[in-house]
This record gives sequence, structure tokens and C-alpha cells, in this order.
Amino acid sequence: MSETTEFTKICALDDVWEGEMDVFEVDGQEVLIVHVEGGEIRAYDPVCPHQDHPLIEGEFENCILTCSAHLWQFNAISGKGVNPEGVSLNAYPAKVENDHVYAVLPANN
Amino acid sequence: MANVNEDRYVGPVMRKGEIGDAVIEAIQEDNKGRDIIIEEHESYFRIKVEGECLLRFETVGDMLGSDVASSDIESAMPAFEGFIRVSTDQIRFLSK
Amino acid sequence: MAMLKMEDWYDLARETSWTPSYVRVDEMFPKPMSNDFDIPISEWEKFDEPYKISYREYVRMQRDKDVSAYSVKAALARSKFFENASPHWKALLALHFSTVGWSEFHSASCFARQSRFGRSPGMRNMATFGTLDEIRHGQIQIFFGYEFLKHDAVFDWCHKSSKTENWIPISLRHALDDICHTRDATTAAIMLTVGFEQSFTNLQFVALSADAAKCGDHTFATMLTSVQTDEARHAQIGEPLVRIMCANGKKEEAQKLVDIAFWRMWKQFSVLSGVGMDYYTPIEHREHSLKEFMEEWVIGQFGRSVVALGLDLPWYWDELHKDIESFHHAQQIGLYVYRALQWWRPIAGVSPDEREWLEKKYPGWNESYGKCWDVVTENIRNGDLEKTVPPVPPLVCNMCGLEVAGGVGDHWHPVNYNLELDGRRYHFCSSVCKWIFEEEPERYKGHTSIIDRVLDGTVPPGPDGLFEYMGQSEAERGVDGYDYEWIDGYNVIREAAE
Amino acid sequence: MPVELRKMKTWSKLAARKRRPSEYEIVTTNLQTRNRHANQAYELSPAPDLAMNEWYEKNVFNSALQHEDWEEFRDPDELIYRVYTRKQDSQEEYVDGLVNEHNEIGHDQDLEPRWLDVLERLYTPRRYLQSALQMNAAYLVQIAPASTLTAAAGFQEGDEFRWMSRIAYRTRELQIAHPDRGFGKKERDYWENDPAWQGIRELMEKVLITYDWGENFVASNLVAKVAVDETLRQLGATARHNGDQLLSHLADNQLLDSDRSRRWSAATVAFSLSHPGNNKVIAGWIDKWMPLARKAIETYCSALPESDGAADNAIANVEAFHRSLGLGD
Repeated sequence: MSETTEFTKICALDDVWEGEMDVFEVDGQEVLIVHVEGGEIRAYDPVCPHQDHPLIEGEFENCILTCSAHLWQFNAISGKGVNPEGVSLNAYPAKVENDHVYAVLPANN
Repeated sequence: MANVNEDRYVGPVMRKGEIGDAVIEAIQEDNKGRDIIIEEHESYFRIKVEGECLLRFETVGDMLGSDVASSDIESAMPAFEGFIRVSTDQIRFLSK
Repeated sequence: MAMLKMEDWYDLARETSWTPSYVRVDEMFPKPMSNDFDIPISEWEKFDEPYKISYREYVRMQRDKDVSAYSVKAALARSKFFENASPHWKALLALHFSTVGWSEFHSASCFARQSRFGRSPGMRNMATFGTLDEIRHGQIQIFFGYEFLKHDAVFDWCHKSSKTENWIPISLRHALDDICHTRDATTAAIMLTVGFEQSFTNLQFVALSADAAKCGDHTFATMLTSVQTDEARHAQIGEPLVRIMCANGKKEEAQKLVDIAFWRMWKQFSVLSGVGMDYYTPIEHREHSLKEFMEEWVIGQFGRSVVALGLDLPWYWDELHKDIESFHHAQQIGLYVYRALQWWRPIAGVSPDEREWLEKKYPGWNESYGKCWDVVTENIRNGDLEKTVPPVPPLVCNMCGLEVAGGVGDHWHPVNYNLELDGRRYHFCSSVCKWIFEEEPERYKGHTSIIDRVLDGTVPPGPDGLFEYMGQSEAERGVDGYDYEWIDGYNVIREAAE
Repeated sequence: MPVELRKMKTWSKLAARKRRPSEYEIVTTNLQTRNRHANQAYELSPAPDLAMNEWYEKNVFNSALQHEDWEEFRDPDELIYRVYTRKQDSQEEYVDGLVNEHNEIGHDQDLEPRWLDVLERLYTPRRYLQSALQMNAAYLVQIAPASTLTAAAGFQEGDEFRWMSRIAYRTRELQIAHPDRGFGKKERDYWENDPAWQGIRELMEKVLITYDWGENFVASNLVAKVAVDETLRQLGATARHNGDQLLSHLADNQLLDSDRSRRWSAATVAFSLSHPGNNKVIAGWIDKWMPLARKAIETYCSALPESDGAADNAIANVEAFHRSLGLGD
């Protein structure tokens, strides 16, 4: 598996409103896009680092992403664990251009 | 037409569950001497007592092993037949 | 000393009436808002709440009720119940949530009228709980309906239908505005709580809940009964009011209010609950037919309580018995054949098995309504879909706003009860709707039905004019919920026969 | 099989902002129907044939307070029913605790006769005042031109009822502790006849018969309710100085509910200011009602013991609230 720095188009900005998160599949790979209140966009590996539970089944409120499996909580901007601390979501570089969201996905094997 | 009120049956309709079961038992306990009919439906019981139905919260509490207030009854009682009289300790359902 | 019991202090909380001196009593309780029926205030103040509760207990209890109801929803949110539900049940949910949520929210205003203009403090206090309850019922149902939006845009109508000029909201607003929102506090309290809540809400919130439980829709079932636990409490406002009126020689007036309100709500519920129970609920999950539920809850329970209260059964009780067997069957045909006028995806509900069930529950159905469905079915089998939609708009009742359908026997018998007033002809579906109009023509005569609006040019002309007027984009016009695949059942029978 | 499902992120009416709506917005917006047609608020004969349509046209559509779309109003607290009952259950739990604690230490028995005179005359009759406030909030519920306003007024109605009930409860407790006094017997007489109450009663009665929705809202939620709640603040402060800690805590708790009313009322003003002319209309009504409110405060507060400055403080607080509304000069 090799790293790439190429941005891939993930979705339209309209697909994920402020305050929402959603999972998109690009080239067979899933990515979680989080649109934080205030406008920032983040891209994450869509599973919880705890037990690989899909994060999309959890809650996203007030900048906090909560996994529904064991209620682990993460700051949606930094990706860092709030409860428990010392853990992080696996973040991918992301940007918005021309009303579309782009992210750098780990290489696809 | 079944609208003769002299022998009207009155009482609560209880959602199925712990409270509903306890209410059935309590009503049977507190209304001895009156004819009581329990009708079972898919999601509720209709409890029918001839003439008047007394429901004492203390008796329900005895059945459940915990304190019971009118709010506990209300939360599990979507309907009832008869004129209701609610007080701190009991509910009465009157036929007229 | 421990906390006082409610009985120890509650009487003080209903000694709150005073004699105004800076304004006149008739200014503080003006007639359009507060009719005392010429009964002295001392009589109204005898109002004794049958169902007493304190604010303190209320907020505790209601908090707990919501925790239960919302937690059932949260627990089942991932169960994919909705995705796996049949088009039958989806049609029922759409019909329920897009009509009941906002109209319950409106009832908050009706109770507020009772709190402001009611003549007795006990009534004003009970009605305050009613106002809060109805805010709850609006909000919880809209919230639960919202959940489905991400699966199906039909549910947008939970939020938007109230303000549209679609014929169904017009019909529903007309009924509720008539009994709740355009009446004085006493009248509205009797019409809403006795004529409506003590009778029909049980159908939709307890009886339907049994169907929902059988369907495995526990979120819906729990929410329905939770709502009805509030209704069962605040609906008791009517009992002392009717007793006070009867004791003061106003039985006839009270009787008329109950008779009008009951009929108006029967028409609404015969469609909502009747079509919902007898056509939209999958047959394997039906607890009872509408007729059976009506016999239990309305003819039986409500009928007995009206008589025990000192009133008579409504004068049209025999008419009601006939209507229970017919009205919603006729409306169902209308809902299906004019399906584009609905925002949801109507269900025919007449597969061979379903027809067998209908015949069993309503003997003679096959020979009457069944014959209409024979024609519809035959056209679909032949691929003549356009023939299943009538070329002319239906005749609509100027009272209930529903189709003038009439009875069906060997032939279709649409009896059009009508009358002329000030050069305008009014049509009614029944002698009772006509009677209500004649009791007080001023209230009703200036209103136009959806069809009147087509004829008088209010609705823009052209094939899309009516849809534009009703707020329905092309994607929001109802189509057969099964894309006609229910017809396969008949094809199998035909093939077997051949 | 079934027709392809179409999907939406939120109600079409809320979609334009491309922001996930709050639960409050989902369940409280766009639910009113009586704001659709000027002469036919209700779906029956238009005004003047139907009295209620005429009432609504006159008092809402023809009110001097106007806005193009009242439905866009939002309660800054975004209060919904299930949060309201949760919050108020906690508050009532707290008040139960307060009342019980003071009971256990014989609080009521220990009160000075002079202070009992004050309670009898100026505190327990407040249940009539609360009832008047409850009735007026109920008018706002049925007349307001947007569902978000209806909901806010509905919770306010609940709050007024809450305190009417608590005062009744306290009245009975005081009556049990001091059966020889007028508690539980003389409240109506004080309310109807004692000079201390007549300013407040005149104010409330006149607000109650103000049926124009805009003026009723201003007269009640920006003036009368604010004024009478400030008299409660003064009563609470006096209680603290007279050894009645219980009443001072109860007053503080009640004023939390008043603060919520002020927040949504101020937000209503702020929202309405986008419509030209409303600031003059609102300011005009405030000016019209303030003399009665001042008189109400003065007649009540002057009856408080050691009342120097009480009325001035109360009036200053009302005026400070008015300044905070941003109505300009």
C-alpha cells in the first residue's frame, strides 16, 4: 500500500450540509465527510478506531462525533478523542473547491 | 341497543406491561363482589367492572412492590370507560 | 411536616376568579369568545375537574412519557423497519403523519381559548394542561414523521400540508376550525372534548395502535398510546360542562354541539381510520375492521357515556350505523381513482385475499363496492390505465369537503342532498352534513369547496392548474403504491382458470 | 416493486439554508394555518359572516404590528416540549426540596408577625395575579400569527400556572402554620380591594381586554408582565431582609421563568424590527402602557416594609429591559 497526495472528488458540498456527516464510496473506498457547524469540512476513515464500528450510525452534535457502539466521542475538527482521550480518528486531508469536497484517500489496492 | 346504563361496565383500558398486569390484579382485589371482565386485545387490556370500578394505588403498589402514583397509572392508561374521579390515592370510574 | 397532598391545597388553585372593576365583565369575556349560555357564573364555578393533577406531577409524568416514547424510537431507529415496510403501511404512515401532527398542534390554541375565556378556574387550569399536551402531540408526531423523510419525500407533507390548498387539508381544516377554532370557549370545549376526543381519538390512537403492534411497528404503536394517555385526561373537561348545561336547562344546546361535532369528526375519521384500517393495514396484521372498532369504541363506549351524561344519542344514530358500513368504502374508491390528487401513494387494497376479508367483515361488499373494483381491476389488467381515472372531477360536499359518493347497491346511488341559498347551489354528501349547514348557514355559506374553486376560476385553468393550486409538483402526485403489481394475484387466478 | 423512493434531507421549507435544522426547527416551524388569508383565517365563511374570522382580521391582519412572515420567528431558547418538561421537572424538584427543607426547620412558625402581615397582604394574593398572567398568555397562544410564537406563549402559560399553583400550595402551608390569620381566606379581598393591589389589578384587567395581538403582546410581555415580575423581585429582596429565605429563593426561581419570557419577547421585537415602522409602533405602545405600569409598581412597592427605593429599583429594571430592546429614540 502506498501513500498518494492526490485529491479525489468525494461529493458536492450540497450533499453534506452544515451540521451533517455522511459516508461516500469512491472507487470502492468509503470515506466519512463531516461538515462542522461554522463551515469546516473534514474527511475521516468511516469506522471508529475502537472496534471498527461504522461512525455514521452514531451522533454528530455540537462538533462532537459519538460512536453508537460504546459512546466514544471525538472532536469533529481535530479528530481527537474527547472521551476517552489519547485516541484519534484516522483523518484524511480534505478541501472544498468549486462547491465540491475533495479528499486524499489512502491508496486503493 | 346496548346503551342501558344501569348495568354499565366501567374501568380502564391498560397498555400491556407490568403496570397493566398489576392494575388488573389490584382491580380484582379492590372490587370483590362485582362482576369483572378482562378483555385482551393485541396491545391493550380492557378491564370492565359492573357499576363502578375502584383502583387504589396502594393495592397496585403492593402488586408491583413499589410506590405508585396517579401519574404511573396515567402513563399506561390510554383510555377508560366511565366517568373518572382522580385523587392522590385512588381513581374511581363511575357508571353515571 | 411532609409535602402536602394535592387535595390539601388544590382548591385554592381554583379560587382565582375575581370581579373586575376597571373593565366590564363582558369586555373581559366577550360573547364570541366566551358564551355563558345565560347561565349564572356561580353555576359555572361549580365546575369540578374530574381528573385532577398538579403542575408538579404533570411535568414529572410528561417528562417520563417522552423519555419512554423517544427511547423506543431511538432503539428502533436502526431496525430498518421503514425500509422493509410494505407500501400498504407506508401509505398509512404518510396519511397519519401528514394530517394528524399539525392539526394536533393547532388544538393547543383551542385549549388556550378555554384557558383564557373559560368561565370557571378549574376549567382554565385543566385546559392549560390541554394546551401543553397538544404542543406535545404536534411536536412528537412531527418529529417521528421527520424520521421517514430521509427515506421518502412523501413525508415532507407532514410539515407542508397544513398550509396548502390541497383538498384534504381543506376538508380537515374546515372540520377542526368549525368545532375548535371558531367557537367560544365553552362551545369549543364541549365540541372538541366530548364530540371528538372522547370518541374518535381512541380509534386512531388505541385501536390503530393495536394494528401497529401487530405490524411490528412498535415505535408508532408506543407513540400512539402515549399520546392518547394525555387525551384521555384532558378530554374530561367536557363532562362537568355538559352536566352544568343540562342542570341549567340547556340540554338541547349541549346536545346540538355534540351532534354537530361528532358527525363532523366521524367524516374525517371514517377516511383516516377507516381507509387506514380496512385498506392500508396489511391484512395479516389487522386486529379488527373499522366497523368492529367503531362498535367497541364509538357505538359502544362513547354511546353509553353520552347517555350516562344525560344527553341523548345523536338523532342520526341510525344513519351512522349505515355510514359505518359504507362511507369509507366509497371514499377509498375515490382516493384510489383520483390518486394523483393525493400526495402519498395510494393503495387499492383489493387483491383477491383482501376482497375476501372485506366480504367477510362487510357482507355484500363484493356485490356493491366490489363491482366498482371489478371494472378498475379489469382496466388495469388490460393495460388501460387511463380508464381507471375518471374524466370528470368528483362532486364534493360543501360541509365535509369529501366526495359526494352515496351508497352502492345493485346500482351506484349517489344521493346528492342539495339546497339553494342566495343564488348558489350547495351540495352535501348526507342529510346530516346538510342539517349542520342549515342550522347556521352564515357560518358556512361563504366557503367554497375545491370543486367550487375550479368552477369559479380561483384555480388556474389547464391540466396542471389544479395541482399548482394544491401545491403539488409533478413528483408529488400520488401513483399506485404497488405500481399495479397487486394485479398479479388476479392474473394468477385467470391463468389457473384458463 | 414499489415506486422508487425519493429522499430529502429536511423539510422543503427549511432546505434553502443548507444547514441541518435543530429539533426545535423541525417540530415547531410552519405549523400555523390561521395566518393564510386576511379575511378567512379559519376555513369557514370569510369575515364578516363569521365572527372569528372578523376577530382575527381585525386583531392580527390589521394590527399596527406587521411582519411579512412571522413564521420565520425563532425562540432563542429553541424550547420544545420534551425539554420544557425535563427542565421544569428539575426546577420543581428543586422547589420541592426548598419547601421541604424549610418545613423541617419550622420556617413558617418562626416568621415574625409583622412579616406575616406582609405575606398575607402582598404574597399569597399573587395567585390572582398569576391567574391573570396565565389567562393572558393563553390569549397570545390562540392569536399569535406563527407556530413558533404559539409554542413560546404556550410554555409561558404553563409557567404562570406553575407559580399560581406554588403560591396556592404555600398559602395552605402558611394557613396550617397560622390558622388564626387570613391565609387561604382573604386573598380575593386583598386583590379586589386593598389599595396596594389596585394598580396591578387595573393594569392586568386592561391588558386582558387588549385584543389587538401586537398591542397585547407589547402591553403584556414587554410592560405588564415585566413590571409585575419586578415587584416580585422587590418582594423577594424584602423577604431576605425579614428572615424569609424561602420566599426569596422561590422568587429567584420564578424569575428564571420570567427571564425566559423576556428572552423570547425581546427576540420577537428584534425580529419584527426588520419591518419598517415597527420600532415606532412598539415604542408607542410601551409609552402608552408605562404610566399604568409605573402606578402598579408604585402602589404595590410602597406597601412593602422598608420600601425606600423598591419602586424606583423595579421601574429602573423595567426601563433597562426596554432600553435593551434596541428600539432607538
